[in-house]
Amino acid sequence: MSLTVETRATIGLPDAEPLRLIEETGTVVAPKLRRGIDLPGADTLLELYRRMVIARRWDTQVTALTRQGRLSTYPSARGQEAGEIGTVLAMEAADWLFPTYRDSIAVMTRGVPTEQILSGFRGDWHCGWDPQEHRTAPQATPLATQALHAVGLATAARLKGDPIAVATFIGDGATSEGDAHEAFNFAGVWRAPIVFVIQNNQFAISVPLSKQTHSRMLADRAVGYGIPGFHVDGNDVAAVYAVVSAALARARTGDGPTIIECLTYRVEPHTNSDDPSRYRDSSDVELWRKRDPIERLARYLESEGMLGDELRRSFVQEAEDAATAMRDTLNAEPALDPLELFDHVYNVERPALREQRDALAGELDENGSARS
Amino acid sequence: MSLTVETRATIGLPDAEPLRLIEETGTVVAPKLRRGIDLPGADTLLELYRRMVIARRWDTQVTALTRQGRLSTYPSARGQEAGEIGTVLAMEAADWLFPTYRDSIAVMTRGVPTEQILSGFRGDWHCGWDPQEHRTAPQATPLATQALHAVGLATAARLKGDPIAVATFIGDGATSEGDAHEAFNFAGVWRAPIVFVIQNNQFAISVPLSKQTHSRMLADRAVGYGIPGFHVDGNDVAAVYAVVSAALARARTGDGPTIIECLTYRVEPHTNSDDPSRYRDSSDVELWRKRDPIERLARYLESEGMLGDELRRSFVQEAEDAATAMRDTLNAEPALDPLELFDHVYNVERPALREQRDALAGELDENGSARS
Amino acid sequence: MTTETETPDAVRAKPLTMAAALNSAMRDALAEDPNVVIYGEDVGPLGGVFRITDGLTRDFGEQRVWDSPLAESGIVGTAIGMAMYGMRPIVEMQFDAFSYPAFEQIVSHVAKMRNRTRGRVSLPIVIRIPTSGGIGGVEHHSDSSEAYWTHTPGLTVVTPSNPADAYSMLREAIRSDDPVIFLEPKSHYWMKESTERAGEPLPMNRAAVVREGTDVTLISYGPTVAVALATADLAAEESLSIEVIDLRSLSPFDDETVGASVRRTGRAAVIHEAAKFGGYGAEVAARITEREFFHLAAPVLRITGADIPFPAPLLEKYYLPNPERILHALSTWEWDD
Amino acid sequence: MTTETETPDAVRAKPLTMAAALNSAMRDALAEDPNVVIYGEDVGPLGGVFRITDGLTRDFGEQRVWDSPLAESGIVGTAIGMAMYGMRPIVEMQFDAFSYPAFEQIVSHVAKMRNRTRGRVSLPIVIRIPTSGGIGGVEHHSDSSEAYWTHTPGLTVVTPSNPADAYSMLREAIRSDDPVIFLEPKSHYWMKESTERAGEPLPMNRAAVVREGTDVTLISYGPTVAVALATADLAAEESLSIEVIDLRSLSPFDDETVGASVRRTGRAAVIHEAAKFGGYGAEVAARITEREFFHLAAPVLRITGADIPFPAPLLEKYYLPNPERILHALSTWEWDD
Ligand SMILES: Cc1ncc(C[n+]2csc(CCOP(=O)(O)OP(=O)(O)O)c2C)c(N)n1
Ligand SMILES: Cc1ncc(C[n+]2csc(CCOP(=O)(O)OP(=O)(O)O)c2C)c(N)n1
Ligand SMILES: [Mg+2]
Ligand SMILES: [Mg+2]
Repeated sequence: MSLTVETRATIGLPDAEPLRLIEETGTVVAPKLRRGIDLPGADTLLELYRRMVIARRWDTQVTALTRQGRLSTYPSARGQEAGEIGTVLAMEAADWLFPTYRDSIAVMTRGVPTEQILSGFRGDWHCGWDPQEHRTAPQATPLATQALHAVGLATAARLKGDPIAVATFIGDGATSEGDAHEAFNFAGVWRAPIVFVIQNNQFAISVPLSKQTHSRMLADRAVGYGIPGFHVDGNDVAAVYAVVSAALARARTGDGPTIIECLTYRVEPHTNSDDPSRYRDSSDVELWRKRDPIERLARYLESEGMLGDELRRSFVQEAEDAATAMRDTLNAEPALDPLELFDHVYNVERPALREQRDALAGELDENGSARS
Repeated sequence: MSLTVETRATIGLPDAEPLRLIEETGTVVAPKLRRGIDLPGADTLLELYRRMVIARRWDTQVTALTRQGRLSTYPSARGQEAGEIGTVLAMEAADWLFPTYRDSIAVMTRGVPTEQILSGFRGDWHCGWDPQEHRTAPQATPLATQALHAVGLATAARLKGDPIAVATFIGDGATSEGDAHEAFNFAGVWRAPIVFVIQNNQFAISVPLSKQTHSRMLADRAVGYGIPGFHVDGNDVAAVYAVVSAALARARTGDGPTIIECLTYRVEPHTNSDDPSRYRDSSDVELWRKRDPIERLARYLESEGMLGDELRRSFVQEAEDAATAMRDTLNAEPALDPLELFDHVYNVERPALREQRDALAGELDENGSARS
Repeated sequence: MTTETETPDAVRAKPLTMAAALNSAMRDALAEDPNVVIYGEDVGPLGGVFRITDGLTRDFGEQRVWDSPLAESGIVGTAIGMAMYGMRPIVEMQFDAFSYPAFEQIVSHVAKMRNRTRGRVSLPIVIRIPTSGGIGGVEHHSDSSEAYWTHTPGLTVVTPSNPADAYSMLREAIRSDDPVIFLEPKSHYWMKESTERAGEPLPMNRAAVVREGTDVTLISYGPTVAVALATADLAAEESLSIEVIDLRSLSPFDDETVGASVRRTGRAAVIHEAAKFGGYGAEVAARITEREFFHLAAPVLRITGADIPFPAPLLEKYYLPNPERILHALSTWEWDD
Repeated sequence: MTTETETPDAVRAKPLTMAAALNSAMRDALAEDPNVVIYGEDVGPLGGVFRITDGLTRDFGEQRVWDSPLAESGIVGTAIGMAMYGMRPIVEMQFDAFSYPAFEQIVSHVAKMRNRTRGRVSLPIVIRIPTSGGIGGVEHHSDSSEAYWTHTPGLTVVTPSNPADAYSMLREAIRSDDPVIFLEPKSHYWMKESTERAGEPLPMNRAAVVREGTDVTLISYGPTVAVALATADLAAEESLSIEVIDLRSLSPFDDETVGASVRRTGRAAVIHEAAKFGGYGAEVAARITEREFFHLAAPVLRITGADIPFPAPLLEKYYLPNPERILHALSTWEWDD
């Protein structure tokens, strides 16, 4: 498949109807409605399914642990697995991911260990993993800021001649920030090898998309930057995977950025401290819960005879094991060293900061505080 | 005429070819190429011409005075008169204008006295006029910031039920700022009665549009906000006037915002301290000097027998008189009271600030400085 | 919270949380002045992430209280235009760190418009910011931004430490023709107390002596007032008499009240959560020293957050000033008298 | 300016303007390290509005030095990503006030990335900002933003006052693995002097005693160093011996050099252009007082801009600190010794 839009002169508006490869019923969309985009192969689809099952279980487990007070907060991505997993599996190891607070399951699927991902939500350190090792930036909280980091890194790679690409997630609400615009625009001018995946889950905390923008859809922004824009069914992991793969391939070969809007829904509260009953109908939520991306793919795989009870059970077991391991990890008290607070602010030691560190060390000694 | 785009679902991309009503040769564009937009009436065209002549002379005079050191800086709008005057004459007295540093001739055409306009460039006070009196905001320096003020004021008027509209100028370079995006987006959601006039003079100081954005044209941004966008020949004052008038009328009747890109060229240096030879070919400048908006309209008016030598001379004389008056004003030393520096920071007096004022008063008395 | 507008007296007679007091202040202002409008992220049906605007959209309608797009520069920038047209907008920044995208609009316009226009255009805008830590917030949710705003001429910066002040100060801020940065100590939102105070409430530009003492003047504001009071309690056990000042107004600074106290005690310390270097406490220390040098028996001390980014939740207790740390700092003074 | 890369020694032997010294520093860094890139508004063919990057695009190509779109948050935000991929970006903000749109990126990311990632991701970014007034700039062109940056943990903030320092400090800033806010006093760009200095250049984190004296320590930085020196000249006529310190580094602060001087003189004053309230001088005054209280014969004075927005060009002379005003301030001290 190819995303054939090459020059800005020929870029038009995306189709209003989001691209779908597999219907909700699990049947494949007719080839002529697939806009030249092929269904990913069987192995890929199975792997997408497996990873979504694991991610769902993981997310459910974290949510449960949060309710038990093990984490101070956790923004769930339940129901958004297609966008998250479809994007990450489309990436290569050398590619870079720039996630937000919402994208823990994407980071998990990138291979970052659980306790490192949840470090920030549990509260032992802001970012728990080594971004260089996993080619995965810290989960950004200040909205849309990470999109610019992503463009910068992508541009650096291009300047160095490295054939890698970058993917970044951005929420529907975050697209209203000035930084989102600047990121799209810089990416366009600099032909940055980047794919912007807009996770349009239709809410920014309590604010519905209709109060966020008057645009027909967010993918309509792309044309204003001379960038191809795509509108994808964000609950169809096959479509997400196919379009993101193609966009990443374009990026790696120097054809520049792509904006992909995944239309989905935030079925959970914004975080555990949110109260969605104040601002939306639970009937909408129920509707979208039924549009579950995992079940949709399962229906297809089953109908094609690719997924039987046994395989399904083995995936569930795998997910269960991962969840148990994670629970054990999180139930262990994190090792905390208050003095580490002073260690990473600068590369060069500052005497005045040293004084502050020593003062804290004195307090800790006085209190006989346990330090690891 | 009407700008018939009513719902965002039907908004498409603007024509690549900018709308033109009068050709460079002075002939009228054939009706079928006018996209349903009528030529303004004879009186209007003559008034547009007269005000452009006055504005050009005024601008030339200020530039000359700047060279003589009477002003610390002055950004000329020479060659951009069609966008400036076309917009301002399309406005009603109750409408509000939000100009930038580049738009002194627009402010002048709004009726603000010369010495009040030039206050900031001469350096006696940042903004010399009463914005409320002239319904004209201070000329904004921080790029794109004023577009948000304009949206806010327009929305306030809408909330109060006042049938007014707001126009704001924004440079091509300034459209890259986050604030430009936020202004477009807020205006769209809030259905603000506002017209954004993008003065695309193809340069942001030394940076050409091609390094500013990869978009086909800036008006392509509009669709991403569900706002109608227009691409207009910014050297055709008839087209600017007609489109801005229609957009303001839409705004006043509650149909929301419009983005209008005027394609023009900055024939002068950015300001008197700029050196364009470092970054552009003078042959381009010559080309655009020949596309003079005033001469274009004159050719039309003459060919229609609406403008003879005598009338032309009378306009020139009027412009000359205004320029002379302005020179006299600017040659007079401005009245400066250093203590006024402390008068306007807050409504409520602050004792500590009073101390600082008294200290300066003491210094001035000691030096016997003349104070007005 | 009733849906009726209550009189200030009624409000002040009941024990209220600070959240409810702030809500009442906005409710009363909305009822009183049709030019008051409120908008920001999630301030509508949700009532804000801290529920401070709870019920206001329901009771005053979407034309008065509404959810804006998610863009802080846009929120503040449009508020400027609204104020130019006679509105009195109250906008909310969800947390200090999320006011930073609006920094240019606040510093280059909100603060400067009146001066720029020679007093012709005032901007009666209130920018509400839930400030500081103490709630175990994840990164970016616990900043204290006061030093940025107080260094910016043209801004009025105030912060209440209790429900009664929250009500009266927010009312006054909304009535002010100058723009006000209104810092709400988020750790105190659920602090409940009678908002009844004897007499007229203190104007928002005045500091309050919230506990009298003779040996030390402890200067605090917002979330550190409670810490200062706890310190004074502890000190009393050791026969050290601490006078506690709640600044209330950070800009302007109430030199009169603070100066009078310091001249009595001869010793002063200032407490805040923000980093020490270039923090608000530097101004407090510098100006007390300038004005009262020969009354000072010892240097003005600053007990503040460390010069590091605000820590992750499980570590914030090592960062925030606490009574023990404050008393220890005071003990470093020479106490030869 | 030759198109060849010159050795630091050759550069430093010639009388250069500060503009040329800065240009040389970038030129040498570009030649030395392929990871150094420069971008910003108008820094390409125009060479920046102050021509500090003159000729660099021509000599190093558009892949190393280029014009970016006009968006400061975008410029700083992308620099973060570049630095994460091993680049050493130098970006220019055209004036202090135009760095404010980048405030969030600077404060929430540039300053915090290394700490956030437990030291795993350093950001070797230099943010060059032409700072302060004195050139008759129109509104927004004369701000002094140092107090905002120096209060932000994680940033290194330096400012040279002369061409030699401009060269050596910018070189060091570019080599630094920590992000540096590099404030260039724009009124000094055309200051010309021999950049030859005896010995090794001072590291950028050290203050310099630029004139010795015995009675008063006058602390200055960037554009006010020249004012301090002129004050010392004037004072000498009245037999007042002023020691002048050029801080060079605003964060970190060189307590050692400043403390040693103050302990000798017993009196200190600090000068800056920015507004006084919460200005950088507050930190200087507060920390000197904390550390040297019993050596101080008088309170530390601050001679600064007033607490008002920076004035229009014709009025700036009434705002900026000058030698007469400084001497007058010093005369308000009690001089009973
Ligand atoms: C600059 C900034 N402003 C405000 C916030 C507070 N905030 C956190 S999440 C959120 C809503 C974001 O919505 P969206 O972008 O749609 O992402 P989602 O949470 O739906 O994944 C808000 C307002 C923030 N993190 N950063
Ligand atoms: C926020 C901000 N950044 C930078 C500048 C410096 N600056 C002044 S004018 C200008 C170029 C603006 O170009 P454009 O928007 O096209 O307007 P024009 O000058 O062509 O009318 C720049 C970079 C500024 N005024 N504000
Ligand atoms: Mg969302
Ligand atoms: Mg331009």
